[in-house]
Amino acid sequence: MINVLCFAHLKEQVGQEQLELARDELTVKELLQELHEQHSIDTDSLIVAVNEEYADVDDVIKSGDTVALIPPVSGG
Amino acid sequence: MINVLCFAHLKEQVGQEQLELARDELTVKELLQELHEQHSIDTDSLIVAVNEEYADVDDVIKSGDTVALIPPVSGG
Amino acid sequence: MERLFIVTDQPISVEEVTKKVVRPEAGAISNFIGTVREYTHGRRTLSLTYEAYQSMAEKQLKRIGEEIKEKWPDAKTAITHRTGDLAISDIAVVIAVSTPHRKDAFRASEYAIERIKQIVPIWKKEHWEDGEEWIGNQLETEAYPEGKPKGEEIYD
Amino acid sequence: MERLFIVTDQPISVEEVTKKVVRPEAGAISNFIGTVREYTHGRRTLSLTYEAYQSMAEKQLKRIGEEIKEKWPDAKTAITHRTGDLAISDIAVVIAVSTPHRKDAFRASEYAIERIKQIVPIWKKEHWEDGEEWIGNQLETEAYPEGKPKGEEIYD
Repeated sequence: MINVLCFAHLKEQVGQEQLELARDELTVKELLQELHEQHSIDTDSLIVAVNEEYADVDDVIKSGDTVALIPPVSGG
Repeated sequence: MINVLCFAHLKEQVGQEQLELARDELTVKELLQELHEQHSIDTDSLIVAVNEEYADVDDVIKSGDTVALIPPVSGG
Repeated sequence: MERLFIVTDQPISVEEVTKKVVRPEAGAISNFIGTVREYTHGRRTLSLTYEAYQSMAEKQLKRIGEEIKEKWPDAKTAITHRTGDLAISDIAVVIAVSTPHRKDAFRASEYAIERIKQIVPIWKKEHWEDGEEWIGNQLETEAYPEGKPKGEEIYD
Repeated sequence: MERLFIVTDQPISVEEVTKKVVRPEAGAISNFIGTVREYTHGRRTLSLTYEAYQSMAEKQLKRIGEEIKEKWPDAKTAITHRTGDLAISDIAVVIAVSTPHRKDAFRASEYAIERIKQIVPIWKKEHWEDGEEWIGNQLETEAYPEGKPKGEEIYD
């Protein structure tokens, strides 16, 4: 099981802070495809963080990892 | 009578905060010459302020004006 | 251990953040303080809401401090960013950088705010008279600077 | 009427100076804080004494604020400089400039401290382990920048 954290407009769009994916292992790219298909999330401008570090498209996510969907930031 | 304010090392050198010159009118240049002769003040790097504004060498100082000798500043 | 990089929902004290970087070796401190501006491009903002991925945001702030240390080895940096609902003129972020000499302090402080807007997972929602919206990518540029994945380019 | 340009023998509060420039039109504040540094060119400073021609110094600080207003019309500036005896790490000067956007705030704040070192009649006496001296012309340049008479050149 992989937990995916949502922030900002994504949280509002998805309607919850967290999504659960019943998968043991997948790449960042596969994760985004799945989110797009299952939750209609526009993944075009998203960046993925795995365990609080920005991840590459080919990085592998495993069950138990903390994944976060990061829309373009606007702090400061 | 013209009062001349001294600051920083000048105040210590002259031994007082204020000098009095028994003059009714003179230029900045003349003032500096007089200070050099009478009080051994090194006027090379001094700037003169008259009534709290930096003055030019040919500006005329009159009795009642507030004159200040400004060594290179070092605030900040 | 003093915490130099903080994301908090409490009001920020400029004095408190500044004190963290005061030290005998430093002669200069440059603060940057971000406050909520009322008008942007002629549109009136009523209030802002900041949301953060707090644990990661604090890590990223710390990273910025490390980047500054690499570029300006004599610098010490402290940053606090606020989250939650903010009114006009409220303080959103305080950066403090101390250095021996002043030029480095200015440069490093400016570097810090630029980097915050690039790599720290904090989002701003603007509330206007006629609506509200989450703001993304304030830099108004498509390409992401280094140190952060490239967004769509990377995942295409 | 709030006093924006002050020379005082009392400790300076960063918060207090900063508050003077907070306003709805501003989104950015850049502070510069000058603190007493312990070592300069390897020589240990024990303490400093600042002396000012107070009335004229406040006028000159105000003038710097006006210069900033000319260069950055949307800026608001406040400056407080301290006089008297200061220990290591004590605050000698606090500058606060607020602007709508951050770049101007940094530029104007840096401009202010450069100008203070040029045209404001305040002098620093350094106290070392083996002596003391009034410091002149920290910029270590012979020629004086514009806005101030040219020193020896003018009077030769």
